Amino acid sequence: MTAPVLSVEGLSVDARTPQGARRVLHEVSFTLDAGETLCLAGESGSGKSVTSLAIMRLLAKSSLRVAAGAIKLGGQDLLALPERAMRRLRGGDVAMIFQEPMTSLNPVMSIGAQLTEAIRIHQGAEDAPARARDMLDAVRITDPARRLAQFPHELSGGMRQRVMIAMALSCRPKVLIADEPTTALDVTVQAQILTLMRELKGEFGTSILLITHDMGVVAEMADRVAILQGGRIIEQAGVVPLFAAPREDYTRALLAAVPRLGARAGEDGPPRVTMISPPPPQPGESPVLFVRDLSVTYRARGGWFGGGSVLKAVDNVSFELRRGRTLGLVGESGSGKSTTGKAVLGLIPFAGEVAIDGVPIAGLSTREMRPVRRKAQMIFQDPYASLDPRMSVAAAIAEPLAIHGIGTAAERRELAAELLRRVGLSPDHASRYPHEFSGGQRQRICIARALALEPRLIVADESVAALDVSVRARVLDLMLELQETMGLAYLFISHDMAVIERMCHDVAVMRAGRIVEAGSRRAVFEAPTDPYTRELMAAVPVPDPTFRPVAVLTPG
Amino acid sequence: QAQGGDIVVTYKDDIATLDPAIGYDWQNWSIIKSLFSRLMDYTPGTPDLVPSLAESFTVSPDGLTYTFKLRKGVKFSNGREVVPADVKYSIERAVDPKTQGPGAGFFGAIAGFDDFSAGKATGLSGIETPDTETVVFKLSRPDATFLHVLAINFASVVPKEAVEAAAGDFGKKPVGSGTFVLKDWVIGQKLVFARNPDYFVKGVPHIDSFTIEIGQEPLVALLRLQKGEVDIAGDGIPPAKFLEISKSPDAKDLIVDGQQLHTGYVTLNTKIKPFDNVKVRQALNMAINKDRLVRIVNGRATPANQPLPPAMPGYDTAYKGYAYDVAKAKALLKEAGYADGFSTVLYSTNTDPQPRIAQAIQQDLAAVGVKAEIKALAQSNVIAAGGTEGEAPMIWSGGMAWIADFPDPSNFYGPILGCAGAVQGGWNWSWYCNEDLQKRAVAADSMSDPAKSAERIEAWKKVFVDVMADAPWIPVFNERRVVAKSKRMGGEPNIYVDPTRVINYDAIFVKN
Amino acid sequence: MALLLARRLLQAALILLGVAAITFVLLYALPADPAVLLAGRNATPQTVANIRHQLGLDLPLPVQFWNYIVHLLQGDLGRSFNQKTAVAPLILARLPATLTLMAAGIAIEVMIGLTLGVIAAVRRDGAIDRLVMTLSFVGVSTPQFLVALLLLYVFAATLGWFPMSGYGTPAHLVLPAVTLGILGAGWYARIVRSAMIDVLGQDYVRTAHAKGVPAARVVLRHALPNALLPVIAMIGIDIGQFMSGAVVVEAVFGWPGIGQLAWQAIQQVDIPIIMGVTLVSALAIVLGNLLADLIAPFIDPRIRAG
Amino acid sequence: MSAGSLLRALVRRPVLALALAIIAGVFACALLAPLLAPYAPDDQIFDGLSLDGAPLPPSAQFLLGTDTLGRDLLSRLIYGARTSLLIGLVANGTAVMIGLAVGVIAGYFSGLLGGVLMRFTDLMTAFPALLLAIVLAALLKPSLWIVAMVIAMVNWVQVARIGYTETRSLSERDFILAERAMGAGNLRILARHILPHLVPTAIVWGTLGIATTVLLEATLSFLGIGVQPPQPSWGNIVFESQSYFQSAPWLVFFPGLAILATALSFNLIGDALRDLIDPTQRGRD
Ligand SMILES: Nc1ncnc2c1ncn2[C@@H]1O[C@H](COP(=O)(O)OP(=O)(O)OP(=O)(O)O)[C@@H](O)[C@H]1O
Ligand SMILES: Nc1ncnc2c1ncn2[C@@H]1O[C@H](COP(=O)(O)OP(=O)(O)OP(=O)(O)O)[C@@H](O)[C@H]1O
Ligand SMILES: [Mg+2]
Ligand SMILES: [Mg+2]
Ligand code: NI
Repeated sequence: MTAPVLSVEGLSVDARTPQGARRVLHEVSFTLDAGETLCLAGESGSGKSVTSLAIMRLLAKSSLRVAAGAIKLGGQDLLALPERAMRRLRGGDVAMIFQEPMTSLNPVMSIGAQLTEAIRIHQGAEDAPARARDMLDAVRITDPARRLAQFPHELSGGMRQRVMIAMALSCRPKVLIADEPTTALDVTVQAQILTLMRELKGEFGTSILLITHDMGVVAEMADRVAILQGGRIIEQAGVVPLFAAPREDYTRALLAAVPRLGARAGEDGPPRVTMISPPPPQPGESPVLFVRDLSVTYRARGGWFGGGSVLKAVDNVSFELRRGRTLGLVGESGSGKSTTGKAVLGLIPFAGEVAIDGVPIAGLSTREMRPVRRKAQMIFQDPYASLDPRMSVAAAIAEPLAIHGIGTAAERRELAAELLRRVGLSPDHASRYPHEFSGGQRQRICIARALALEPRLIVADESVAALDVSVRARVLDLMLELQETMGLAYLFISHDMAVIERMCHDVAVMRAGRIVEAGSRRAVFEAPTDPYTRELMAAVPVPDPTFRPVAVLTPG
Repeated sequence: QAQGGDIVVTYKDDIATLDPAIGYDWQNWSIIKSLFSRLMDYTPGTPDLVPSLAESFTVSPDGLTYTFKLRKGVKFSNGREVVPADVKYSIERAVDPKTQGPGAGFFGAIAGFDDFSAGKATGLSGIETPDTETVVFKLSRPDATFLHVLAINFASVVPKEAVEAAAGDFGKKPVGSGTFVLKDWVIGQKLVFARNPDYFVKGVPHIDSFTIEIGQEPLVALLRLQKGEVDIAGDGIPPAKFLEISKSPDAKDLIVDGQQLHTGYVTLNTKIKPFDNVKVRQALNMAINKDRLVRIVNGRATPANQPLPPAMPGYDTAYKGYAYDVAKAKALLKEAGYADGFSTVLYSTNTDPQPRIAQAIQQDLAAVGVKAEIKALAQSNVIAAGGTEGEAPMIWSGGMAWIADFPDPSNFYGPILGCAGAVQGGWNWSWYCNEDLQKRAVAADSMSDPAKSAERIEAWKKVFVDVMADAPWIPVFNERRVVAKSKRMGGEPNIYVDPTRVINYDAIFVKN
Repeated sequence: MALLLARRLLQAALILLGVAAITFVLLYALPADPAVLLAGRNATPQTVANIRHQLGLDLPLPVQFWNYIVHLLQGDLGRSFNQKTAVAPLILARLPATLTLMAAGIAIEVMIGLTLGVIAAVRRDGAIDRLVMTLSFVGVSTPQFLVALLLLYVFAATLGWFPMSGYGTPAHLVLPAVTLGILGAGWYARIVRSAMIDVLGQDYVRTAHAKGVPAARVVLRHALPNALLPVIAMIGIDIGQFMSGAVVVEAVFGWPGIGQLAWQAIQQVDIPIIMGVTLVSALAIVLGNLLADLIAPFIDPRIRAG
Repeated sequence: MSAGSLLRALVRRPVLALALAIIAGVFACALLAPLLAPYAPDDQIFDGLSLDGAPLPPSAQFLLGTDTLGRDLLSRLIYGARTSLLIGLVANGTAVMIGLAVGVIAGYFSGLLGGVLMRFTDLMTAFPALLLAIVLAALLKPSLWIVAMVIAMVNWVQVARIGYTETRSLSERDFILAERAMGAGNLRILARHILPHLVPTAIVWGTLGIATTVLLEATLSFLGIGVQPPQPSWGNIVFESQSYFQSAPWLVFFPGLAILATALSFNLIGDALRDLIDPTQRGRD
């Protein structure tokens, strides 16, 4: 075996806090060999990004500091280099791609300017524009000559990430660090980008340090894996052995929590998590949610005199949802899932027919809506954003009761404590504020709040997307349990096919505001008829390294 | 006296207009004097009337007909000769309501005035031009001040064709037959005046040109004057600089100090309680420490005890007025039923030093138990308050005070103490109207026979002394005008503080 | 784009109309009667009435306003009560002076403010940053008239480096422009700093660093253009500040601009001039905002598309 | 963040500590003026003027000298602190209240009402502020309260803009949507969930604005339309004496310094408060 291209030895990083230094990386060591892909995996906050930034020497000077260790690139210790020399290496020998393609490109510089800049700096080449065009070609961007003159906002997310890759590879770096390069992208686009990276690795002979929290991506991309937890590398192994026989409990838990698409193949509905038997469907009962020909149009805001363009975000959507059942709404970003969710609760103006528990809500005033609101609640994607940061947890949970004037203050407090217990939190937490909780706990608080009015319908919009896999599994189980005990109906919005598979009885696939395919989950997942649904299913990474898809490349 | 020289004069505010029928502030007053000529004028530095555009004149024994012979060969700066019709035109223009001139009222004695100003006639029937060198004025009543009236700016002679050519902008494009001609006017910056080579008196004026620079803070102007960049600081010496300059070694060369026809006074509104009570008014007259006020203006004034300034004919040197006496003032107030004093409001303009003087007055009033709240407002607002019945109990007149239009005591009575001024929008801010005195004033003004001049002055003297018995004013002081000029400027003080024209551009000169 | 421009122009016109209406109502509620002031001390009530009639002051207020607007649309700002001449030429004659002053002041504030703001942002939380920020606060906390008087006293009266007052040469411009610039520079330094700090924390700046772009180039080429947007949005507000500052500064330095004109007019209740100056200032502010809207697309391609 | 830790954080920076001390001093002057001032503020002391009427320079008898009416400058400055602070607090408090009300209503009800309010705010932005103040001050015969109201009328615009933007972004936040999903009415959302979030903004503008207000009062006084004499305010003290900056520099220097120091201190504190209680800096971790 040849010497490693990159080796990190005993890297420790301290964060400066008002309370003094706090160590966020503890003696992290690993090596990256030529032509190898090493995945750095771990949950949020485990230190993945800090590691990668430390290698690039781009840690925020004011708050983070390397305390000990060495980072060797081809025998040179990067940490000892003067800034000037380090700058020559950056983008030349080590290049980096970041998580957010939307914000990682300079909005006021053309694609061409940004691409050629890297080439000029490191190679001073006169033919930079030509090389830039070649690079765009290499990352499969159509019509590269035109793209060079365009600006980032004129490109889609996937195209931007391709540009980032082109930029990173333009100087043929020995090492490419990719920090969650596909997390912000739709699954279909993610699949394309991952494939592209695999191909380019061969073409350019680059070693890749890939950072991700998605074990599916790990399985698909990695040669070797290093698992980070709390700033320490707890396990390092080849990808196949790691998935087959994880050594550490934590790794095992991580792997177990990953929802696998197809895990529930051949079964109807979600798994049972309690002893309670599902309520028998009552024939005459009206659906909890009835939607027919729902359309929502957004009007782009334009000055004083109206104007502006009109966007049909939801287009003639119809479905119904019965007691104790879950309808999954899937689709790529911007397909109108959230808009549908808000419209059925009457939170935005819509056209068409919506009835909650038999009551048509079109045209109701705030006052008239109030009784309906008791029956239908919503849980949002970001548990932090949906809690008023200035309200204690108890107050937040009691808020819906207060709004509807239910009970005395003391009774409400009691009920809030009860609800906290119900979602698995200690009632002692009641007087704390949202920022004192972790993401998973916050989402539980949101659920408790949604339950306070004992609703019949809950719209859950990407309710677990922001959570780490292990936490996510627990929250999903909680939701299932509540469904079984209370007979709740969920409208479950997600772009994550595996989660949908686990949660839903029925599924509707949305694309550009329309439902392209709907039916029982089993029917849709096991025998998709719409080509888009099929593409969606195929794009989901499988958390199994022995099963690597042979992707069909579709140019961006 | 030396001839030649170009001098620089500064002012803070814009020159509003140079139209003699309209211009009526102390800034353009002296400039208009020099741009135009009138039938009558004054010997520089004195209140003595002399014929100017007129070669000679006669007055009929009944005082109702004035006949003037024009000087021959006088030319407007546009080259045309001045003829009697120009005189008639100019005065009719000043009276014509369409002109919106502020001086129309001065010509009230000319026959046909009422019809013309009411729009019932197209001209003044009382002005006749029988031939190419004669102008005859027919008056509807005797007016002892009529010759003065013909010397004020509103009587300046202008060429009709130039007025019409300017199409309403004559004030910016003046054409006259005075000592100077307007050469250049850069709006907001400067005006350049050059001597009129064709002026009908040889050797007048003395300087070749003067440039008026606008927008100069008085303080800055003074600093520049000390450096020799400016020759006359038109706005005078601000209080802040006065002591410094007057004590400096070259004060003698820089400062000219002259009497002006001006009195600073406090009006006591006779229509507002408790000033309707003469005892209260008299008491307040005794409450003011005028010596201290004079000190606050750095001694640039002399305490006053009557409306007329000392330089004005009719000033009564024997009259002693109300002496400063706090005890007596309190006693009088007690007599009037205000033993505990009262609260009132004292208006003043808001430019230094007026608010300070008002505050000093306020302190003196407090000493006799009168609590006066001060309202220091923009001048226009004070004038508005004064002219509104029942609005302003007391007004300190500083900054807006009466400066005589012409050196005759009648000018100090009608608008500011007479019944005619005690109307909405009038200038009689005491709202004082004594019918008896009013009759005596009219009678005095009818004594137009020059022979009776002394008798007339005596009559006026008594009127003003009797006014003081009613005490509608507190005369405070007679301010001297202090002008700062550069060392090279020559001439007696009285041509820098000319009683009839402030700065006499015709008479000042540059020393060699 | 053309449509956007047309809409913005219409908006601007409506704002100007609103400003005109408010000023009009305010001014005609003033206690001072211009006719009385014009008529002078010897005037008979008849004369005052005549003048009031001729100025149209005896008409009902809405009629007066209507007349005013009609004339305004013909570019006629009316005639000055006091100077007895058309207002428009008076303002036009003084406008170059104010514009020169404003241009110089803006140049100074932008130069100083931009430089200091960028330096402070780059050296964030360091000694230089503290110093710059404290200085900028001193700048915005010092009363303008005090700065004016101080500069006048030190550099003109005592040292004699600059003329004390007047207009014409570049030397005359220095002190008033600096007076105006100091205040603005303080604001700009703060705005630029916070915008820069914001931008420097953006992902694309990190991308640039990761490409190996030299630090100076990252700041000037990558970060600065992005930080300029909020600065440009300030133009309109800035012009408003200048118009207010001009009243004080022009008075102290004898600068023959419209600030001085306005001040004189206020003293004399010369309503047409006050109206005119207010409208011209409002126009300047509105144009400034318009300018900001027009410049922004050149800097930010995202707006260009919209 | 507790008040105590806030105070500690403020005090850690020496410049801020100084600013706090200055403000405390100014407040002390305002509250205890009768105790602190050696003379009555409007007492025109006979010995306070030289024989030819000039103000006296600082001396043992008059620590900061006398003004042009022979009044003790120190006493006037101490009493002036009262006026200036009062105007600062009242004018600015009013401005912040009006501004927030307009901004919040316009931001929350983005329909016709909001549109109209914001257009009105636009209009006021286009109005040259000082000119407006001057016209208003001329219109309403000046007194302390009128001056305060005039300043409020001019200063609320900026607060309204900030309040508007913040309310807009708050209204788009999920927890507001959540409130609506729960059935909360507008009033409740405004009062319980929007306004509390604007408190930091109000505090920051409350302090930053005092600086502007003190300056504006001084400028109005400089133009002669501020607080009426003989009531001293720092602005009108400078105004009365501005032309003496050469012959009696102390008359301009000391009040100028008072204005500068106070404005600077309020600015520094407001800025530090903004850093410390800016909602974007909070929570999340
Ligand atoms: N600039 C910083 N200042 C202080 N602490 C920091 C800073 N950046 C990161 N940290 C801390 O370092 C730890 C590791 O953060 P890091 O960003 O590397 O996590 P991560 O594994 O990339 O998580 P994620 O999956 O959410 O991106 C966290 O506890 C975080 O709070
Ligand atoms: N408030 C809004 N104003 C205008 N357009 C909007 C608004 N909200 C959403 N849209 C547009 O409506 C379309 C549907 O958006 P929606 O948020 O429903 O998508 P989504 O399926 O929830 O996507 P994601 O998975 O990214 O959450 C998108 O094109 C979006 O840009
Ligand atoms: Mg990360
Ligand atoms: Mg969504
Ligand atoms: Ni007309």
